[in-house]
Amino acid sequence: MQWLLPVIVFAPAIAGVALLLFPQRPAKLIAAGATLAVFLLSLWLYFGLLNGSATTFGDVLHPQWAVDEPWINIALGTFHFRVDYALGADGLSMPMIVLNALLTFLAVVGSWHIDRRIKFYLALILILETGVMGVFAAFDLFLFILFWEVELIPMFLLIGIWGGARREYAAWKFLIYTLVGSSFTLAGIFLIYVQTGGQSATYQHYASVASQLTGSLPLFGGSVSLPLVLFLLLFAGFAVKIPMWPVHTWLPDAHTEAPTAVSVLLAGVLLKMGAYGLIRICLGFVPQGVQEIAPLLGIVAAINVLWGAGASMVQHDMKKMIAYASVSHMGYVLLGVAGAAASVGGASLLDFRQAALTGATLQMFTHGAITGMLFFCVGVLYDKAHTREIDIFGGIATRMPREITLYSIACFASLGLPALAGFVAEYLVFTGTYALLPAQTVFAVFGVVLTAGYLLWMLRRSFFGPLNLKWRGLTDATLREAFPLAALAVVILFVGIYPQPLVDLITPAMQQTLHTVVQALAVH
Amino acid sequence: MTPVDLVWLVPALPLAAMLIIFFGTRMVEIAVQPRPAAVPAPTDHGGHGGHGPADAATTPDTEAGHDATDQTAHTTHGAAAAGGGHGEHGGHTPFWPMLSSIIGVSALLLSFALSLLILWQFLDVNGDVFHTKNLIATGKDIHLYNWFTIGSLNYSIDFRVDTLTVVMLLVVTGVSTLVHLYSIGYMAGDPGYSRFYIELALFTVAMLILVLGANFLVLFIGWELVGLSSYLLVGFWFYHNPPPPGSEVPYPPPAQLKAFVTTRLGDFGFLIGILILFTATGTFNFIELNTKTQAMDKGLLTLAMILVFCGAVGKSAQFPLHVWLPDAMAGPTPVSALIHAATMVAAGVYLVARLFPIYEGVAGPQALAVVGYTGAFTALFAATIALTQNDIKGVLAYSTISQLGYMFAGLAVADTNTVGMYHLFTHAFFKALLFLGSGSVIHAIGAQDMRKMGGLARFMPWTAGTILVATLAISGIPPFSGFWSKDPIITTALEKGNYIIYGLTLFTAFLTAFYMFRLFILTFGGQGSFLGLWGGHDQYRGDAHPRESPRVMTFPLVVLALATILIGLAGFAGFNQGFAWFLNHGVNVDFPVAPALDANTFIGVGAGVLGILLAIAVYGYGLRLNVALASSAVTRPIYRLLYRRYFLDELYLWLIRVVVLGLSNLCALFDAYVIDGIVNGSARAVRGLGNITRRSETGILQNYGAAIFGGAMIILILVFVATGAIGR
Amino acid sequence: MTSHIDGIQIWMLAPELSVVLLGFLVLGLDLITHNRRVVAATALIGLLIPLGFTLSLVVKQDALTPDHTAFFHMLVVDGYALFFQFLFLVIGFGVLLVSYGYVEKFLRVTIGEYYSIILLSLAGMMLMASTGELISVYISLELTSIPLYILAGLSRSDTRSAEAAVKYVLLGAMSSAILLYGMALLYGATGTTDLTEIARNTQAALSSGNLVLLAADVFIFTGFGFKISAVPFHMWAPDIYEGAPTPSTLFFSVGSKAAGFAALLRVFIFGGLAAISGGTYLWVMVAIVAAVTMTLGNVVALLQTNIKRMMAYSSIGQAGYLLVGFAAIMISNSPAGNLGILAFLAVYVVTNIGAFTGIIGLADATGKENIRDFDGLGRRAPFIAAGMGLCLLSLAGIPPMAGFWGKLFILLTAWNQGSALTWLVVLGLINSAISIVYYANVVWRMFVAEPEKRDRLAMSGSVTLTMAVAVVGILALTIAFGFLLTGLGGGAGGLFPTATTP
Amino acid sequence: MITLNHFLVLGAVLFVIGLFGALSKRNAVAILMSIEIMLNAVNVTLVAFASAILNHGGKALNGATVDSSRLTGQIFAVFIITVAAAEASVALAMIIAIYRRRNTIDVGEINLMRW
Repeated sequence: MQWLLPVIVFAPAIAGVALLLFPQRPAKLIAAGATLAVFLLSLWLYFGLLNGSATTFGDVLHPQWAVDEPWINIALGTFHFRVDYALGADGLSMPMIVLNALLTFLAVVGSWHIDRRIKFYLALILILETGVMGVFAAFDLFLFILFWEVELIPMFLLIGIWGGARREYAAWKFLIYTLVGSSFTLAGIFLIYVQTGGQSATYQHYASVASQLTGSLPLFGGSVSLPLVLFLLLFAGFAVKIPMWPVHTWLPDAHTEAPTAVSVLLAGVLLKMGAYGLIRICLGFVPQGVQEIAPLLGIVAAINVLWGAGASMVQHDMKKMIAYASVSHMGYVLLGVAGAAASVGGASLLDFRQAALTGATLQMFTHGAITGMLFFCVGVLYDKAHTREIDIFGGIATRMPREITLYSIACFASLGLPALAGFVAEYLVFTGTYALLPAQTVFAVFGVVLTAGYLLWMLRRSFFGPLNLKWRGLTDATLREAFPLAALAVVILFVGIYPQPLVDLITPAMQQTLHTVVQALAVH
Repeated sequence: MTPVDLVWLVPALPLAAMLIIFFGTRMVEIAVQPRPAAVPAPTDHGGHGGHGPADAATTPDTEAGHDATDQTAHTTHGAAAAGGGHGEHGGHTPFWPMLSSIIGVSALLLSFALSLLILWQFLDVNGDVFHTKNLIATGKDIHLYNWFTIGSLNYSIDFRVDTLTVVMLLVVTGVSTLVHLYSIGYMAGDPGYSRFYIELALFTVAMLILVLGANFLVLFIGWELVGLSSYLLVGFWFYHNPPPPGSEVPYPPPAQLKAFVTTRLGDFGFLIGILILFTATGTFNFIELNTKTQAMDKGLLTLAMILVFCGAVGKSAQFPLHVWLPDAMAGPTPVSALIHAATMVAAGVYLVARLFPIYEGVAGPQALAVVGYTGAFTALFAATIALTQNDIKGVLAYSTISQLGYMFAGLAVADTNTVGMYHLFTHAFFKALLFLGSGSVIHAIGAQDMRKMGGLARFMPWTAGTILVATLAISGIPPFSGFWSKDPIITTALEKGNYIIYGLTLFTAFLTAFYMFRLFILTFGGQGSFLGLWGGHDQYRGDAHPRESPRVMTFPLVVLALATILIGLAGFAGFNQGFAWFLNHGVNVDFPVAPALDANTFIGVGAGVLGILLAIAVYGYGLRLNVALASSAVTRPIYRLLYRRYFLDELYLWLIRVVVLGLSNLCALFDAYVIDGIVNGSARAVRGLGNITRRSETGILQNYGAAIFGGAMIILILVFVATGAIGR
Repeated sequence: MTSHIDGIQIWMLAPELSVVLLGFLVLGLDLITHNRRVVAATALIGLLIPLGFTLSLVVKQDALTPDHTAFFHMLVVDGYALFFQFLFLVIGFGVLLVSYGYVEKFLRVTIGEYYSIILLSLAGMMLMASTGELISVYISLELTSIPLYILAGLSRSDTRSAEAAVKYVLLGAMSSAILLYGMALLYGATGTTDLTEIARNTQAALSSGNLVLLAADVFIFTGFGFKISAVPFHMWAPDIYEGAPTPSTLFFSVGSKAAGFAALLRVFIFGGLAAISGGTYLWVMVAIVAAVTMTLGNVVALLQTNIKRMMAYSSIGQAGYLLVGFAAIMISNSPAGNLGILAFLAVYVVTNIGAFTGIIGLADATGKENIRDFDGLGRRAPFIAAGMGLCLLSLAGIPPMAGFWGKLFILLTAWNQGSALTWLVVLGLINSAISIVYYANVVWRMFVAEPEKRDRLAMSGSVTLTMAVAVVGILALTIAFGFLLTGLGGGAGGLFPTATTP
Repeated sequence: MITLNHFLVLGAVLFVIGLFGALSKRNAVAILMSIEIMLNAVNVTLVAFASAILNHGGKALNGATVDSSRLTGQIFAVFIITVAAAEASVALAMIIAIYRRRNTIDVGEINLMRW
């Protein structure tokens, strides 16, 4: 099984490059085939493990299907530069890998109607998939940052070429925002690399030394706590991606201007890269840093939730509304992490930390599926009506029942209705964090009310009420258009009703992370 | 394998029915529909007929075409859609939809039967029949499956069947069955017929999950799901045109939104309460909570219980979150009967009853005090509004709110949850009866404004008779069931020395009787001999041709009426005590849960009688009191205040507009101007810097040379200074 | 040290010698035949000879003179020198190959003349990397520069070319004057021009002597700073880059910059100038220069409309990153910093050749060189555009291209110097974020912007071939970056006699 | 008695004079001549150093002793003179070229390319 993970990571890019060499006609089929194959492979990993002898994806110290070859390894005097080609999967990354494979496949299916420069489009999407896969599969910090930036240019071009009216502004904003953020992250990686002896950059190494990482740095005569600086530097890039208030303003523009499938990938998996980095690297390798700032992080998370919800409330463009909705929902991830790291209670509240962190990870998955579905819904609507203005519609539920049915399911999942995936994650986060950061949690919980408010208000304005005669000719979603929606709906329902398989595989990884967190607490 | 082990079948059967209809008959129905030639232009009937009805909320569909057929189907019954609140009438239901309803009804019948079996098993204390001894005391836990377990925290899907659950099971399945049956007639020919049964089944499932839940997790799931089905059913006729301005009839799309969000507001408190309890005890399970909460900090626990009650306030439409329930009447009348009168709105009461041991035993007295005063106040508050409404369903809605208030008051004042639960039990039947009856009326004349009715008794005797029974019951007149459940609440309040609640409830009893008979007379009677119920001249003020509803609709009415009467008569046989015994796990309670033959009871009944007499005087014999009140300069504002429902809707609307949307706009603008301003500004700054520096590149060779040597000199001096070579 | 000249020493000089001879050969051949292909083929194939010599030297390092020096320390053939010889030969290949089509179209010289000039300059560059003595440093510097002056002015039509040449030659002369003054002071202070002896003599401290030494350091740094276009000695670069014929510009941007760094490191490290007592603050000077250089280069590049001028500023920015590594060296003779510079240069050379190939390709086909002219190149010449985009992104340091590794490594070495250079590294990272804007802007023009006409551009074989080589080179460097570093480890180590024998 | 410093000062002064000329003259040829002066200043300095080291028995400024029999400085000067000649010829060629095109050798007017 060693070969499986590299194949999953690199196959898409190879297929993408190959695509450019093939003639136009079979491009879509090739792309769909490749992505489907990758998705099936990832499922094989997933369920092969479920049924196999192993009972868990293990944790950062015991990744599955790990590959680890020294790539760059040079020592000069006291200076040692070592980069490992280290891939692996554990309970944290595997769900993301599956999600990424699924969403990319659906994205390809969902862009079937695109004909303009289709080869280039699909190639970019495939390269994008490789980049994201790499981020989740990398087990070496330098490798991580390498993959982290691979995704930039494809996304930049995808928004730029196939985007909407303000695509130029959106694409550049996305590019610069992300780059400035990630340059700080790179600085953080330098710092942690040098501070931990500069012998190796593999996750295992950092995870093992995480709790000893203390002390302080000289700064302008004074001195600042090393873990805090590390956290702030590393987190800068992730905060932009998550996106955390106040560095979230790139997201509404990018999501709104990007073509449907790309918005799906942006919201579905690219935001998760930030959350993944936060959990894996910040929390996993510099727990003290997170602890020192956890309450503040919780407050920001609450702001994220309420701010995003508030902004969605007054949007006139469906896509922009959903974009702000994801700002709001990613706040729950932040909240979960903040709770898990909060220094109150010490080890006594371990179970609640566990719940909070597992919830955050689950939220990453569910939000990916739900928001992806929402964007697909808007996309189908947009392809037919060529507008996303909420108030322009009215009563069109009578014209496109299938589309609106699925749309409503997505909305209800997003507002955390039980038996749908969103509820599981949010409930888990809340039950976990309340014990650790009560005040912040209370505010965040209020977001649930607001979410119901703006989503249902949108439904009411666009779909219900008497039919706006302008849309009399509107036709319902075809089966092909509805396929991605239905597929995601199935996932959402399954996770919402029977989350155990997912959670059981996430939990061990979280346990290991929390182990270091609690150790750090002890050091404190 | 005894019935109680199969309790999961009770929700499973409706679920199965729902899925069968969803993927089965509904699909076929769509498939067999003829394709229309063209999409006809929507037409408007009687001011506000709907057009283009389609089954957005639950129907997957192959072609948009069938909506068009729905449209044509609709236009034939368009006139009946007048009033915007209810659907087509007299249209015949095609085969496949009819099959859907048959599936639904039969599934419900089975669940009801099963519930009865379970009741039997509980009553069979010595285990003669089922070999389960003393189930009544122990109850039964059924573990379905685990969501997941995290450390010691257990998120599991568990059911618990105990006496409280059994009562609720009976109420829910019983009323639901009848409503399913009734709807066959009421919804006949509605294009969304099958969808109606899907959503009705969904509701039943959710409600059953709610009452079966053994822990907060499951209960909350059911809690939210009933909210969903309520949302869907209130908005069942989402495609109707808005009613004309000034009409009291609510409009589905905003109503469904209002219903969901308002209850969500309550759930916010509910969830926080759950979180507090969970954090302190580490469990969701009700039984464990009973013991574990004892270790909790009293103040915190009390706060938690009050927060939990917030959920009940939302769901059971207590003040100040009651505003959604009257609007919820925008749904089809059977829905109003089942969800917004008999079962779902009682969920809040059930919640408090379920947690009664904690409320009453562990938490501080403040918790129950809050419950009681909220309930009592709401009872009066809603009753006053009900006095002035003209929409028949509106009056019933406010009476529901008021009665729910009674239940909470009952829970608060008594030492046991029996009193409140008993009122819930009886209320479920006669309130369902009232709504179904009003539905039958609306179905007959296609209007729901009481000013357009009158003297209908002669056209629809069955409806009139059954509604009379219910009206007497709700007015607390013996021997009808309402008397046996309502009077104990009032008297217990007095015995407990809780004079405020006593006064409120007593006065409310008077008002209730008054407005209920006002409703009855305005609808079925009028002035003249026998209140114009029969004989005399025609009192009908409307323009339709009223006729008695079909059997399938009157039959449930009769059943419910019989239930009301029989429960009432059973009261003389100490049914109250029996109910109490059952609800308290087979232990006899030592305090009265039935009205005794004493002064208090007479006062209670007297209030009711007084109300009835007044109503007869005013509406039967033309005592122009109401007109006087409505016109006199002094009382006119009060009348207006009541008629406009204390302007609460306006207030909330203003709050949302100004506060919520205001803040939201603030966020959006801050993003657009401040944050993006900084972002774009810094980008511009960099370019500006470049623009300045590039000017140094003059193109003149000698400037370049100067730069080289000047630079060298500056560096040299800097180095010298740094090394202290010069200036030392 | 051998006192007489023998075969081994000739062999050690063979690469440079053969390049010079090749230059003359090509020149002569051009007189005999007028077949451009023959001349070009001769030059390109001929370059294999010096390459062979270099490789032979690499393989048989132990057969050389014990201290790897010849001609009385004038020639030092250590790993460092060999690396640069190899690098310059690669540059030679690239420039000769890519300029094949361009020369006859736009220049007023024949291919033979053009090639011979380049080859002579190339010989000078190779010498700059492998001289151990100030006089020969100066000679090889001039041997490099004078042909470059000529290369700048060869355009047939363009007035700007002549202007560029004048500016270049005059400024070059000024800079060499100040360099010489520095060398003179150094000679006076240490009494010798032999770098090894200088390194030894600088240890003996005398306060008055130190002042002179410091001045010498600064002047010499200025002289080389001109070659590597470090701010404030950079001002010639944009004008000359813009005015000169594009292949020449390519040659300046890779060749003369690399040569400048080769000599700079050779003098400062081999000659121990970095380690002079009381010179402890020299690194501050370098750090400040580095900061200003990369910031100015990247910021001003944002506003350029002419692609060659943009590349000029970009090359200034790149010099800034290289100087960050140099600052690390000045703090403590860190072999890592040196290695970082070498690796960065290797990557920079290949990527820049690729980028300029795209520019030359467009100029070949359309004669245009504004950034706007690249609109829709992605559809008019997909392969060239893709390759050029890849190279630009590599220059910007976007993974997975090799440029990312180069930048990452050189910055990491600086960071490793402790907190002294942290600010510089962070500034560098922010700068690379800024730089992406103008690199990506070209990519945007090529792939997003719509061309005014959709015709396919016919690219000459030489351009396509060069681009293919460059792309393969980048990808290879990406994957084999580890090998590059380990391979260079010796080369960089060879610069540190003190480090090897403490 | 004329010491080393006198020569050094002379060299420095010469250099600055040349520099001043190079930066102030508008005529390209004049600039070229000024540069030659700078180079000669370097030569003076070199030769001065060389003779000084010779006289002090091979003691350099910072006290290090070297083989006094060498004539490195003078040789350096000779090389500089030679190379300077070559450089000058190329420069003059360039100046002629620009004159052909622009009919001016005023460097103030040779500024087609800027910014």
